[in-house]
Amino acid sequence: AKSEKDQQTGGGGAQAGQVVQTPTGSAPSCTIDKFGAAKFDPKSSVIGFSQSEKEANPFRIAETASIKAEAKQEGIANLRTTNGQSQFSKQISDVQQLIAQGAKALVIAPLNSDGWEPVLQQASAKHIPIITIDRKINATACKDYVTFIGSDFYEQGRRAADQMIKALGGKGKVAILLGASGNNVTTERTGGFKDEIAKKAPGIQITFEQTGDFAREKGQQVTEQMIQSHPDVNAIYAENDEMALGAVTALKGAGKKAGDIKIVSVDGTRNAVSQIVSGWIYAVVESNPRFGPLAFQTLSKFLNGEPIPDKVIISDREYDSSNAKQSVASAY
Amino acid sequence: MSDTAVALPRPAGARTLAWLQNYGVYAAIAALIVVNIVITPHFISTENLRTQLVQVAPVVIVSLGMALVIGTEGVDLSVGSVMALATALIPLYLGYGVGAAILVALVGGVAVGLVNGSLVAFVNVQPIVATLCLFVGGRGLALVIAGGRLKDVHDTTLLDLGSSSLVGIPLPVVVAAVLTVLVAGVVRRTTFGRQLVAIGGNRTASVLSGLPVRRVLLLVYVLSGLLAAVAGVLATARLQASDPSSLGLLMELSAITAVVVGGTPLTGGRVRVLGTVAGALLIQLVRATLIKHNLPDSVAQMVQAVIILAAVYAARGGTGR
Amino acid sequence: MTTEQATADTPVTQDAYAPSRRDRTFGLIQRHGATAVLVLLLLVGSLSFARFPTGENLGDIAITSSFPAMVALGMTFVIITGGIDLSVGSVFALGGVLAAYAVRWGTVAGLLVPLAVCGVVGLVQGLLIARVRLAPFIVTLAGLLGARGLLLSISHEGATTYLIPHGTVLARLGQGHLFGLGYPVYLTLVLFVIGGVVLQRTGFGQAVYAIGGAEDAAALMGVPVARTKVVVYVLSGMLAGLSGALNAARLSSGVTILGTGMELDVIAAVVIGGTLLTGGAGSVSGTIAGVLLLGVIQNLINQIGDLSSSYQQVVSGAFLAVVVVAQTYLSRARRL
Amino acid sequence: MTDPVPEQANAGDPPLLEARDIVKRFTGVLALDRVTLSLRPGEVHALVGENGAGKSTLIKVITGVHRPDEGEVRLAGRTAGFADPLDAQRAGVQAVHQEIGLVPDLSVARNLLLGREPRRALGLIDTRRMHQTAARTLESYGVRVDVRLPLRSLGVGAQQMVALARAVSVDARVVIMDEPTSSLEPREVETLFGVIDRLRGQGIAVIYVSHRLDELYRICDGVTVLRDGRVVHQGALADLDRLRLVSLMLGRDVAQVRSEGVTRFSGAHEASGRPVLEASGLTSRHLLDDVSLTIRPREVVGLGGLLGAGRTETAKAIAGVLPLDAGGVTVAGLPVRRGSATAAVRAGIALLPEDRKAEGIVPTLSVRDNIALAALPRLARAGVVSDARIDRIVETFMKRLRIKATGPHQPVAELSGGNQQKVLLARWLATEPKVLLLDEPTRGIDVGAKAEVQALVDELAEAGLAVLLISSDLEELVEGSDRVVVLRGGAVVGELTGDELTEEGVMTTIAAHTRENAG
Ligand SMILES: Nc1ncnc2c1ncn2[C@@H]1O[C@H](COP(=O)(O)OP(=O)(O)OP(=O)(O)O)[C@@H](O)[C@H]1O
Ligand SMILES: Nc1ncnc2c1ncn2[C@@H]1O[C@H](COP(=O)(O)OP(=O)(O)OP(=O)(O)O)[C@@H](O)[C@H]1O
Ligand SMILES: [Mg+2]
Ligand SMILES: [Mg+2]
Repeated sequence: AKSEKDQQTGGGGAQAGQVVQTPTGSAPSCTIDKFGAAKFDPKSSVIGFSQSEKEANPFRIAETASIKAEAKQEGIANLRTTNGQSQFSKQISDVQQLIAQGAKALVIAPLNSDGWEPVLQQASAKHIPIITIDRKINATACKDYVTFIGSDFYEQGRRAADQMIKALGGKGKVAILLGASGNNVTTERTGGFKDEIAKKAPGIQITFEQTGDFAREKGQQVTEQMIQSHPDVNAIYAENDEMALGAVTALKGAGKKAGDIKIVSVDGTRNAVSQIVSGWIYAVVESNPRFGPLAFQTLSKFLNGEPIPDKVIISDREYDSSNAKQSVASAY
Repeated sequence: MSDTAVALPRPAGARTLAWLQNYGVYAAIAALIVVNIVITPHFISTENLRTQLVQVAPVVIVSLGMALVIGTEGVDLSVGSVMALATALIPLYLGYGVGAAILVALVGGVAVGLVNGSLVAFVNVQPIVATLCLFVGGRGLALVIAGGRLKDVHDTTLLDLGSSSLVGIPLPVVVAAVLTVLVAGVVRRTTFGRQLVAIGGNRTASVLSGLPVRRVLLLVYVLSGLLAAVAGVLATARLQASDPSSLGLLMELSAITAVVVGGTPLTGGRVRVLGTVAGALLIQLVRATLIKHNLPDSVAQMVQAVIILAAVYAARGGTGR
Repeated sequence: MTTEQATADTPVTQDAYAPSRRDRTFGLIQRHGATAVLVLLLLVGSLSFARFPTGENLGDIAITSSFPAMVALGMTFVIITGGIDLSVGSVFALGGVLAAYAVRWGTVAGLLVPLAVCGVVGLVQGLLIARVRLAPFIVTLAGLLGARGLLLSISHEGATTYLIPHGTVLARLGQGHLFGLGYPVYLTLVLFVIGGVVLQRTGFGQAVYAIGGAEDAAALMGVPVARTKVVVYVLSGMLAGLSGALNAARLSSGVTILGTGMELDVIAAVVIGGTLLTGGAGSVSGTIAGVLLLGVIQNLINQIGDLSSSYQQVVSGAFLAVVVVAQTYLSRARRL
Repeated sequence: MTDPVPEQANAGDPPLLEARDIVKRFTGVLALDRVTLSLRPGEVHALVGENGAGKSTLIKVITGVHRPDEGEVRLAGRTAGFADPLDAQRAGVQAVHQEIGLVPDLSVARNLLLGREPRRALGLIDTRRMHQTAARTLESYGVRVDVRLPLRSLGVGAQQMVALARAVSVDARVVIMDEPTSSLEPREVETLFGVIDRLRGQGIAVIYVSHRLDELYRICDGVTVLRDGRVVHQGALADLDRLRLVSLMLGRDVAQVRSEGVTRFSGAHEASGRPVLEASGLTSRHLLDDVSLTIRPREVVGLGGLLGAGRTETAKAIAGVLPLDAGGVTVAGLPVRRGSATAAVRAGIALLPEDRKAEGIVPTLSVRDNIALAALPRLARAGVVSDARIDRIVETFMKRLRIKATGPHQPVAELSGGNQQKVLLARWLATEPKVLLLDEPTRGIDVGAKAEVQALVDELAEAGLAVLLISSDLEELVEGSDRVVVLRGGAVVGELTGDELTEEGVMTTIAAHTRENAG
């Protein structure tokens, strides 16, 4: 189930850049005139980047690094970055502050999809183009913001389900290690997974689902409890790699062997991919954080007057035993 | 009238009541265990016992330090950040051997304790804000040290600390037990222990009685930092990774809850070491029960709220405000 | 009064008991230490960053601070009674979700439902604290969990975010501006003025101080201790709920992930504002200075620009330490 | 609120307040055992008994602080059963409690008028009028302070006057005073008696608790003697002589009591040698002005002066807890590090503070731990305390001071005030000090215990200690001291020895300087 097209979009090197999925939503239609912004030279203007969470997990580290690196490469001298520290109110005020500091364009990695009203109002009053990355903002593209670049989390959940069905041969009991409660990513990765399982493999039961807060330690602790209360579980779906790795530690500690319990997770960090090689994890669905090239490419296209699609969905890869070994190096 | 101290008798009924008030937390644990035996499959097994004990060990260790701090009418919010700092320091110094790495991690904890203690004892900052500074900054520092990254730990000696056993008892549990005995001893048998509760009970009186109030306060925060660092080391060994971004998150709340549920009043002047351990166990059992029964997060949080209240209600009288 | 005539031949004491000017200045700074530090910080910020003292930026700080400020107002009352309310972060988020949920029945419902529910959360906590005599810390910790649980169950484990449609009066309440400042800023100011008057000029306010100062003595003096405590927690719950509702109105949606860790920020603001955690002393003007201090620190860190998130935390912790030490030195009471 | 009963009291009136068969138990202690008490309008009734006899407990039951286990309280012939103090106050029962019962951090004015502040439009408190009213009211009690200051900045005596003024200045039918004079000066005591006389004239009933017997005889009509929670005598005070009263309280026979005299000071000790304590030039802005004094071994030096004269401050300065601008202290010739209580204790200085509750006891600890507190370093080896040694010392002192408790492990907060005082004294004696600073050592202590404490002071001086005695009880001060230094406004204004050392002498010295400096 791979819909990958070899259209490298910058970055290059050993690290895998993002690949745009085709077709990319509706036809490109948003132009700078339609949006109502004025042209400016990004190299000499303030560009704001608002990161949502601490750069303390591989995804966020790679995401911020990629934005910064690309900005440098593009010669953008005045990139201002802020970090919401996982507090939504802070991220809102961060972005407002970026606007107050005269940002001409904003790249936002939103912590939450809803609740952007005040920022959008302020930005639209000044006609500041906004590109959101990795999470959508629930608003109107090309009016409130220009476009969204990112993965489809629901789709990631479905693809994880497909891997799970393959791993279990369509029958078995699955435990889910949920992400943080109330988080859009959690909701969508869970929804996609459950819908796909219900549709394609009625033989698979989801008998356990508890939050692991996207953290390794919590994933480990929950798995430890689960092993004892639900000894009949055959597989674990972890909504990010960190929890999957915690689960691996827990399984090792309980004396399980690699492959006894199939683990499928989402993210594609190097650690997780190498656990596929050692047999502990069955498959990983990638969620590529290297947004820099695509984001700035989109921005300059937009500023050049080219039409932009209302969303740019990147095509994420999948890692399993067939490709893990060769891919470890290119994982983030 | 004779020349002896006048001893007034105390009836047995009063003693039972007092016992229940003081030891309600044990009753709550017993009740929860019974409930679990009935409703939770596979509850009575050595593996399960091990899991619960191993998971609770770091919480117990942090709570011990917290109990001392609370005994002085203070509070230490920075314990979670100390754990992060400890875990961040370990991989940096593993090259010099496990001993060196652990030592540095512990020194990190002591350093944080010194800062907290100085602010409280010498600058007279209210403990909650004094320790809030390092609650905020400490984790940041840990992340700076670690370059923001989670690092896997492969040193087998260190990993053994997390996973091996001593006569069948997991090592983290042994460490927690030893520290419990030590701290109980400090509280009961040392000048320092007596002085710290007196300071919590009436600081002015302690000053007037010539107690070295500042020194004791400083030492209390240092101990809290040290114990949190020990917990950080053990947690690192068990996780087999150094994860400064999430290790010890919300630990301060767990520890304070354990201490208070265990019968140590937040108003200070009293320290219940065994009660604290029991408080930590109770919280662990509650969480385990909720996870094992696969309750959705919404229900789990509400149930947890109710159980905590029930436990404190049972132990009412032992706690102040 | 039954005592009319006095035995006032020679007074026992002399004018040595009138406070010296030094003592009075001292008292003034002591009460306004946080404000002094705030002024200092604003000066430093203005001199260091050209983009800091702009109307837009200061307006942003004001609106951003107004929500925690409302919560901190309730917290000030709670802390002065010698209590603490850890539930405010969850209740704040709950208020927002409820407002967004209830706005389908109109703006009035959108405000009343969160006020009522959050008030009830406060009421339950207050009763457990005042009547059952459980420790506030634990009760409100349970409240933190309980309110979050309630929020999650209303929002289907956080999967559903209710929206506040454009153009509703509620949305305008949160988003409207007057003279460059959002409506919530004005509301916050009004609430603080009322709060200050209540605290200083009503019997209830006196009761709040008396209970925090010496609960037993207050009871002996005939202060309705239990009732006052209950009211204080209801107040805190309602203010947190109101703040959450208005914030939701501003964001046009009942965001479910708000408010985690907010309780510590709010408590810090109150304490930095000079309110003693042990109760009995404090002021709402100090609290507003405390909230603004935290807001300004945050803003200044962003002004610095390119700090990584970890360094931001370090700087913010260091800033906090400096502020706290400065405030403590300024407001140090003479001991013994 | 109810109006005060206007007419004069006479014997035929029904009881205004009645307590019937009150039983009150605390965990393990029967504090009141079928206590009955009745008061007529205009009667001033003495309630006496040893420390821990149950006086305060009875008062707390009457005012609704405690609920009685059995029995009932009746007001003007109707069952009252107050739910809380507010309830009692609404019905006109006001009390001044033993431990003051005000809020230290609130301003003096707010304390005085809490719950009945003058209001403006909208029911808001009129701060200005509140301050004026407060200042005026307090002035009529001889207390002139800045009423905006927190109450804690006043001395205990002034606080006591505020509490009194508070209780008396509302419409009351019954006013209960639990040891109101324990920290008052003769002058304040006179003020108080004036107030009580007025209350009597207004038909208000007063319950008066005091350990100072001469006061009782001056103003009380009836008396109830409590012993171990039981009423052992009830009747007119005039029918009882002093010796009989004391013997009833203590449960000893009259002959034995007679042999013991009024105060227990023997005056046998003879000061000798070089001074142990030399304090010179103690100065602290606003509080102390160049105070110097010396005490030799086997000498008791008294500190005289009015409330706020700086006696407490002098003691605190010597003990290293009052920040000093100038001056210093030496013990046995060795200078003590300034501003360090720890250093002072180590040098052998012991301070028994006047405010037992706030500065003395550690309420969360047991009697045993409270006693051992200051001596811990001496009772420990390498920081580890020896339980055996502590037990031995605690037992010794509990016996020697006859501390009344269920045992060494009873929480000290449960003891009666007098016994708490003894615990504190024990705490200091356990440190084997060289210099003993006693600030109101017999405050709130019953006649029996008071005599014991006085004897003890004597004995300690005889054993070679240097003692500084601060007491508002002039008789005690004069009898107990070899020499009295008089303070006023934080400065030494006189010293009395030998024949000059009489109550009148001290009074004149104080008065002379007061008048001299009043203008
Ligand atoms: N809250 C309490 N809990 C337990 N015991 C108490 C409590 N209050 C008083 N007691 C006990 O009740 C008895 C009577 O105490 P009370 O305070 O009434 O004595 P008192 O006559 O006022 O003595 P004093 O003259 O020393 O003030 C004492 O034995 C005391 O220890
Ligand atoms: N009658 C009073 N009127 C006004 N102020 C007073 C009065 N009594 C005490 N104060 C205030 O209280 C402070 C401490 O006085 P305090 O009782 O207690 O001193 P002191 O001389 O040690 O008295 P004591 O001899 O009773 O111990 C004084 O500095 C003064 O400000
Ligand atoms: Mg008494
Ligand atoms: Mg005094």
